[in-house]
Amino acid sequence: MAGIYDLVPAIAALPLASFVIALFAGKDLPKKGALPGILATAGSLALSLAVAVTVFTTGEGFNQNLYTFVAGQDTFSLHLGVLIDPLSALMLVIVSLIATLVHVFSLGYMNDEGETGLPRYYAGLGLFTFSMLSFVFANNILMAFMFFELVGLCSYLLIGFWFREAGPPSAAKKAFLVTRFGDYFFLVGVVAIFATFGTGAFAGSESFPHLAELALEGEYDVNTFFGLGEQAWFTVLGLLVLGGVMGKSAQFPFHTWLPDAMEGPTPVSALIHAATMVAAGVFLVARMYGFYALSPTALAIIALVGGFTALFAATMGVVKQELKQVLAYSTISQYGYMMLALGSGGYVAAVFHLTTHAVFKALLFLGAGSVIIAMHHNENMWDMGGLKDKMPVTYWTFLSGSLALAGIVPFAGFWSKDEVLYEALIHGLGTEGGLGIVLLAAYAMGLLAVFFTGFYTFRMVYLTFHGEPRSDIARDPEPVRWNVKGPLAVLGVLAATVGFINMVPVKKVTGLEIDYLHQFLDMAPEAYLTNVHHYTELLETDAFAGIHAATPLGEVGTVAASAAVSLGLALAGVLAARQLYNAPQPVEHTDRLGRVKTILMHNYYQDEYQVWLARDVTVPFAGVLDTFDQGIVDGVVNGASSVSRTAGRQVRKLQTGVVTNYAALLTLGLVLLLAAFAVVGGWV
Amino acid sequence: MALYESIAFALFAVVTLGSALGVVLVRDVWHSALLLGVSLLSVAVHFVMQQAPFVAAMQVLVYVGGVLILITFAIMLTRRDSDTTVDEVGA
Amino acid sequence: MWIEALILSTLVASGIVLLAPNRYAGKLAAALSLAPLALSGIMWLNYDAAGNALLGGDMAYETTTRWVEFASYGLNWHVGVDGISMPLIVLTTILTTLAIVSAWTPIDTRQSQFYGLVLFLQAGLLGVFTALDFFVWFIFWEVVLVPMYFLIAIWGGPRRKYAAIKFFVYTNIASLIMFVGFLTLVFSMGPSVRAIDLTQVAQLVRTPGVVEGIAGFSPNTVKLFAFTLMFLGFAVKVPIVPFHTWLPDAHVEAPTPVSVLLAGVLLKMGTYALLRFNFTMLPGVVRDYAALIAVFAVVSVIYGALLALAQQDLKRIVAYSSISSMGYVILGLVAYTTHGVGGATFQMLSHGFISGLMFMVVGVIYNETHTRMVGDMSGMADRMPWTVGIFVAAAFGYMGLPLMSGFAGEVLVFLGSFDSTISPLFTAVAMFGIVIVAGYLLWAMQRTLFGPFDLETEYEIRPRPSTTWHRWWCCCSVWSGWVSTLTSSTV
Amino acid sequence: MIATEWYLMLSAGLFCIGLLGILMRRNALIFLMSVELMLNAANINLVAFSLQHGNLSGQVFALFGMALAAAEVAVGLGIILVLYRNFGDIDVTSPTTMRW
Amino acid sequence: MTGATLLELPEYAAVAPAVIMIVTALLLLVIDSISPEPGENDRLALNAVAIVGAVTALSVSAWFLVAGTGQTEGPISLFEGALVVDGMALFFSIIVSSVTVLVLLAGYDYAAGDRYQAEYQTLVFLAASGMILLGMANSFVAAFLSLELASLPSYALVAYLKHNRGSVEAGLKYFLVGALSSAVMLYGISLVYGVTGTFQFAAVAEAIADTGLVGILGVGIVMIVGGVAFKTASVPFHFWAPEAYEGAPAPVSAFISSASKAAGFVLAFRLFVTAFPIGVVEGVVDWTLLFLVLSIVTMTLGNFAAATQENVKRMLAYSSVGHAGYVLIALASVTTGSDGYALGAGMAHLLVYGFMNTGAFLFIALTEYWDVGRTFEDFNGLGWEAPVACVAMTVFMFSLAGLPLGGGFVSKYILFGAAVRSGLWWLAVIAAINSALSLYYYSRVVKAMWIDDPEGSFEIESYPVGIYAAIVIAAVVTVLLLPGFGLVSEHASAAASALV
Repeated sequence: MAGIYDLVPAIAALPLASFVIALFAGKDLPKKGALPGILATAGSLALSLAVAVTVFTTGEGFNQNLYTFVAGQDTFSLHLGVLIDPLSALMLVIVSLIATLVHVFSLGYMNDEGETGLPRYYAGLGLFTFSMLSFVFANNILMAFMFFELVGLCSYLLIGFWFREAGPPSAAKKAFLVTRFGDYFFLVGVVAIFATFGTGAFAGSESFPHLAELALEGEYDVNTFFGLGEQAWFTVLGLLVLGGVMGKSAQFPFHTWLPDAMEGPTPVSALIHAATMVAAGVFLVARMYGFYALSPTALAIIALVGGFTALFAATMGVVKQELKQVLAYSTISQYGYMMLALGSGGYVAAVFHLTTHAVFKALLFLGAGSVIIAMHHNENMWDMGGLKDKMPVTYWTFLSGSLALAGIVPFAGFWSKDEVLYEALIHGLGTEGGLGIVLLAAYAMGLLAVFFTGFYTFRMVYLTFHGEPRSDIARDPEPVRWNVKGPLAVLGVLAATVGFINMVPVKKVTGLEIDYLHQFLDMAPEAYLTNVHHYTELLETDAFAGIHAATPLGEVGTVAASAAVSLGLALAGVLAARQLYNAPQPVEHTDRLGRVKTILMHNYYQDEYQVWLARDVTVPFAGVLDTFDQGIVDGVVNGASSVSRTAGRQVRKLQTGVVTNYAALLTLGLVLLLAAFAVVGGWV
Repeated sequence: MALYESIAFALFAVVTLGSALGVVLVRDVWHSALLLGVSLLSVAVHFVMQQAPFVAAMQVLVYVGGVLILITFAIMLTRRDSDTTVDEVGA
Repeated sequence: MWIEALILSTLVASGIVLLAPNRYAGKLAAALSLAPLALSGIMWLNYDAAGNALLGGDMAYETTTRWVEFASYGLNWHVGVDGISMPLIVLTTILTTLAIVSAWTPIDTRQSQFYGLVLFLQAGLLGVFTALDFFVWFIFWEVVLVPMYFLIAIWGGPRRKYAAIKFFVYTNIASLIMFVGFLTLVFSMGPSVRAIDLTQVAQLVRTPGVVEGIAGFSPNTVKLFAFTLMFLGFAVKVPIVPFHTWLPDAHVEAPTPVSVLLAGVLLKMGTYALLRFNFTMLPGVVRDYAALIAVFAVVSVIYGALLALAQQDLKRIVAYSSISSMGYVILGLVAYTTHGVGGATFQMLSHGFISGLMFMVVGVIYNETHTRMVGDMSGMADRMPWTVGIFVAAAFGYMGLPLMSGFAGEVLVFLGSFDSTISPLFTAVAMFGIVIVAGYLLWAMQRTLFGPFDLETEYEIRPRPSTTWHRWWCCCSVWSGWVSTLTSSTV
Repeated sequence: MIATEWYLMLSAGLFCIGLLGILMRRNALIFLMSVELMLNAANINLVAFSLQHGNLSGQVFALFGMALAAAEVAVGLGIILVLYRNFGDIDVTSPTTMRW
Repeated sequence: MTGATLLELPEYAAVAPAVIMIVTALLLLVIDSISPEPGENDRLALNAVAIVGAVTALSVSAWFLVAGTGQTEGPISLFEGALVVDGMALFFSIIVSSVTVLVLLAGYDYAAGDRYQAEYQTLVFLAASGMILLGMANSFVAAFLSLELASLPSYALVAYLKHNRGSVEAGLKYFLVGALSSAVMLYGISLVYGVTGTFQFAAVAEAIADTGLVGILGVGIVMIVGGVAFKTASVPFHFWAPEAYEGAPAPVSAFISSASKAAGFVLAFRLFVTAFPIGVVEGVVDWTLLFLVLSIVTMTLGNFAAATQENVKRMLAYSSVGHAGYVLIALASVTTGSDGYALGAGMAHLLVYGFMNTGAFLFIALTEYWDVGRTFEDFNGLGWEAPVACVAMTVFMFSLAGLPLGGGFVSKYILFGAAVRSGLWWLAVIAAINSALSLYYYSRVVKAMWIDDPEGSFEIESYPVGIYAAIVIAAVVTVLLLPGFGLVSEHASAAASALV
């Protein structure tokens, strides 16, 4: 059924059209560009669903180059193309769904608030959606990189939307720069991949993951550089690409941009965190998972970075005062889980968590947006309280999202997070050597983060919605309209239910084949080599990753134990929060942390050292270079000129104006010439 | 014959060079001019000795009769009244 | 005769405008510059040549006439276009027209001379990109200096005279050194060369055994020597660090429309010539010393970018970033792979458009605020949204954002140079330029364009309806051409 | 017959004495006279070599040389006279309005 | 008139250019003696005769050159080989007479108030005839005589403004250095005669092939080089040049810096190629090395000294020294069995130089006429007052500097090419650096005229027709020599090839 696949480019083209319309005609449209955006994203959603259904029902995919923009002679060519397999189909649905809801929500958040510059806003959203969708269906890594970068651009434009204030432009700059720094490694990786394999294709027998696999098996020759062996070189490549992933997905130490990015409008935060920019990194690893599965080192680093980020970000979320800040750190933390899953061989788990997270994080951000509308853009949770009764729709949906985030059964987050931890555990136990230890360490950190997640999530819920109102605005919040509540409702329901698509523990316990997501992802056409069992095969080959599963308590026992531990920790966190903050007039308990609080409030001084690197190292260094340039390099040029002039002034002195001197010099010259040539000519 | 010739050459060579040196070295420009005449005339003698009587004649005519007179004239015209003997200071 | 018509129409236009009254000069020049624009457009459309003509590629619109007979040598009027020069010709005609239009507002004295000189400059540039006889080429190469000197020195900023003379003498000395280098190469071939026609010379030089020793040098030494001198000469024009210091001064002092042409087209002369001469004629030397040249390229990229980071003057920032961008071109050339050279060619184009646009936007801002210092203004986006929008677009183009032309050039250069004779480490280091460029452009934008509005100078900002055309220019430049990538990459 | 070498030496001596005068003296007239000595030195050579080579062209050239020397003196004296009129004396080192 | 009919002319008709010059000089004296106190009509008549005479000489030279006189049938040898008329002689005759035409045109206004205009013109013609004869000289006798014929009127011309201290000083210095140089040269000639027994260039070449008196010959050759160096204003015989060019009336400066220099070079070319072929005298005096040294020193000294001048005319004077250094490259680049490339390049450059340098000095004449002052600052803003003349001056300056606004570009670089061709690439590099430096000081004039703001206002009352005409003609020819360089180069290289 090629028909629907021919329309795939339209999924991205529709938001692009809305971008153009909003940019050039948005001013004259009734909702300043919102309507084309909603229509376009809705259209994209419909098409994406149709594509996903087609993939699901037929099990076929689509992998084709559509446009060659550089035709190489005697070398590789560069293409734009489409790859549709279950992974990208799923992601398309998620992205277009969230984008649609964000557009609708923006009506309430932006239009109703009377913001200026709305055409710019909707144009940005349109471009953002377009970039992300194109990124998702990219069939080669160069195209992926291109849209990956464009996503960064859009985030810049949208985070800096309120450019008349000081904060947003700075945050936008930071977001772009930090991710750009990561993208630098990504681009080196892309270039190196092309140089190594001569192709950047993701899927198929000519794709670079497969060629790498063949190369390791000794069936294919590739160029490696710097005298590295193939395995080592592939690890380097993987890590280079990982640089981009860590930048975009805000993994430690590139996470610093993300909390600042809260300066942007809240719907944009929702879009960035749930479905687009941040998700792009993780998606990229999943996209080329066949490549990572070849390198145990890369996997170990991914897992370690993921686990550490999950814990690290969660601890910082504990002390934040602004609603969106908490959510920001939770995002970092949750993407850490996904990385953990990917690193520990849990491909499906990662995608699953990506899916559920998209839903509940979008929900939470939109809910936060709703609260912010109500609070007249005051985001400090200590000024809130008691909103539960004033805005019930927001409260209940927000609660749904919070439960999902905290990982409380049966909300979406529970299922996915549980699977992530489970995968890390069994593979950590089953894998020999350093990788196994790393996975276990990462698992331990992830597990610990569960507690913190539960704690900060419900600290946020209690502070915001429970207790007594702590400010005048909180006592009389601004009402929100359908365009806010609608998206919240949709997402609230989804947050509670979307986890059912892949209830692995239930499957293990009951034996029912209800791991639909797993099956779906495994439906990728064999030729693409992107299906789950191929990945599993690669992971379990000792020559490649060599990851094995071990279930010391039996399959059911292990899954149950794992679920119980993580659920227990989550509940412990929730209860701790309830204990501390579920009071009519909660007080700050952070002081009890002592100096730890200072460190946490300063985010472990991560910003400080990065700013120091930029401002106190790079800029002064550039200043020194500038001095060098002006002084030495330019000095030589100017010096040559002044030397010439000085020489000229000296030469002039020869012409004394006294004719006797002329005669003397003339004679002297003649005598010198005579003497010299007498010697040369041998006259004597 | 050759001996007389040699003696004559030596003699006139001394005269030529000596008077030439005088031209260059004496302070008074008048004396210089006169010594120049001597030098040029002795050169004319050399010309005769080299079997170039016509050239020698021309030498006398052109130099002594023309050039020297011109120079004398110029000395008269450019000589300042105040210092009739010394017209320059130092060499 | 197309090329002759092209150059002649420009020259005639220059003459007419020089004699026109000041009041009409601007409009007249713009109108007259449409003729070469149209001609080059037609040439582009009917263009059926591809590849580097010196390497046996096709050539279009070629004419050859004997010009000078001298001793046993002949100099020919030989012009033609190939895959390398055609895009640059179009770039020149487009940028000239736009520069003329953008000069309407800022240039308010001696207009007829200004526009006349700009058109004269254009004639010289077109000649540089079409001439195929060395001497004819060299004439155009040098003639470009003359109008540029006047344009900077008469209509420039406060230190215009210093900048103009520096540009003038520095680039002139470079040209002469290059000239000696090329002639050494030509004369080392003895009697086999009877015309210093680039196509012939290129063929002969590449034929083994044709280059003989000269002045006691072995053939290989002669080649290396000629290469070095030519490289030095062109390095100044490009400019490659450390021969770049004329550029910031010239760019900063030149009036905006001239900066546009300077950055947009003049810098391309250097890389064009490097490609035509050094890299086409002496690939052996390039191979042997690729690493060294690559060091120059990489240093240009990083050093130029870091210097841009240290600047406070918007125009200086753009000027230094040009050095950085041209470093990529050198990198692509020295890699000497299909993608490398194609990318370098495309980077020339895209840098031409984007830096031109950047200069125009900075010029508009300067025109409105009478300052270019980063510290003197903030929040300009509040008062001049479209200009700022274009600034942002151009800046991102400069940063090499995908779907903008800067990306195509850079990424092709990277792809081409990573897997080539030079170490991939060079490429990897040079690529770090994309981070620094983002750093200083974003920093400058944040300080000047965004945040609360504030202006240190007392000038009022008037509403500017006339920047509308900038929009189209922006689209044209930023998106300039995945299509043309196709052609240029077949080089 | 006197060997040509002797005449060569004589002329060289005369030439050097003329040169010496030019270098030592500042009086324009002495300068002029010294030049005459140098020209005469050349003439001695020409006549001597003419005899040696047995052709007359040397003598002829010597005659031309004389004529030219005379003309040169004439022009020179004219210049010296205007010099005197403008600068008040005929010291060749006094006119230094133009230098460097 | 074709070459065939030309052959019907008697052979001695080939010296017609020089004869026309002399006849015109005499004619002018006659007219002057008829009317010693010239009125306006006489002035017109004088100038008309002078210009017609010079133009006739120019046309005849050009006609001969184009018709192939002394080229197709081999050089025409006259007066027992004392003079020879060939392509090179005619080529330089063209240079000299072109400069003469320009100088006379300018003199129409420049010497307008002068009672002794006829004398001035006569001197110019006599000097010009000497220069033309210098190009034809084929023996030392003729060479020395024409040299003096060219020099003596020049001394008088330089000191022509007898009430102007600068002019007199210049005349004195020119004369004194000139007299010394001619004595040196004559002595050198006498030594060469002593070795060879002949004055005939070709015979000299034959005679020195088997001589043992290398020492005397060597001293003679070096001393003759001294004479040539004086005429061409090359180091170390250049000392007269800055003062003479600065102090002389500007048209005279133009005349001696262009025509006289060219005449010096034509003598050098012919002398060293025919009388002292490098293949023969290499062991005695490697005069290519000699000229190489002189070339480097001359161009460097000239250009560096010019770079720091405040006075425009003096700057031009030094730059003229520098250009002598460039042309010396031609001699330095002559190699055994060379093909006329180097000499042809030198000749072509001298022709172009004749126009651009004359034009530049005539522009100075114009400013002297206007009395605007002599320094760079005095020229500030002149471009907007006298645009035509200043455009012309810009052309001259850039063409002299080697920018392609005029023929100077091509000729200069072909000349540099000659150095490279004979393996002297480093000489070319030195020349290149000098050339770039020259761009600096030439552009100062341009900068002053167009870019700097004037301090006061100019009081320009009239625009003299003659000087303007001369400047414009010079400028147009300079520009046209860029595309039309082929016309020049063909003859130059042919003439040079015929010589070697």
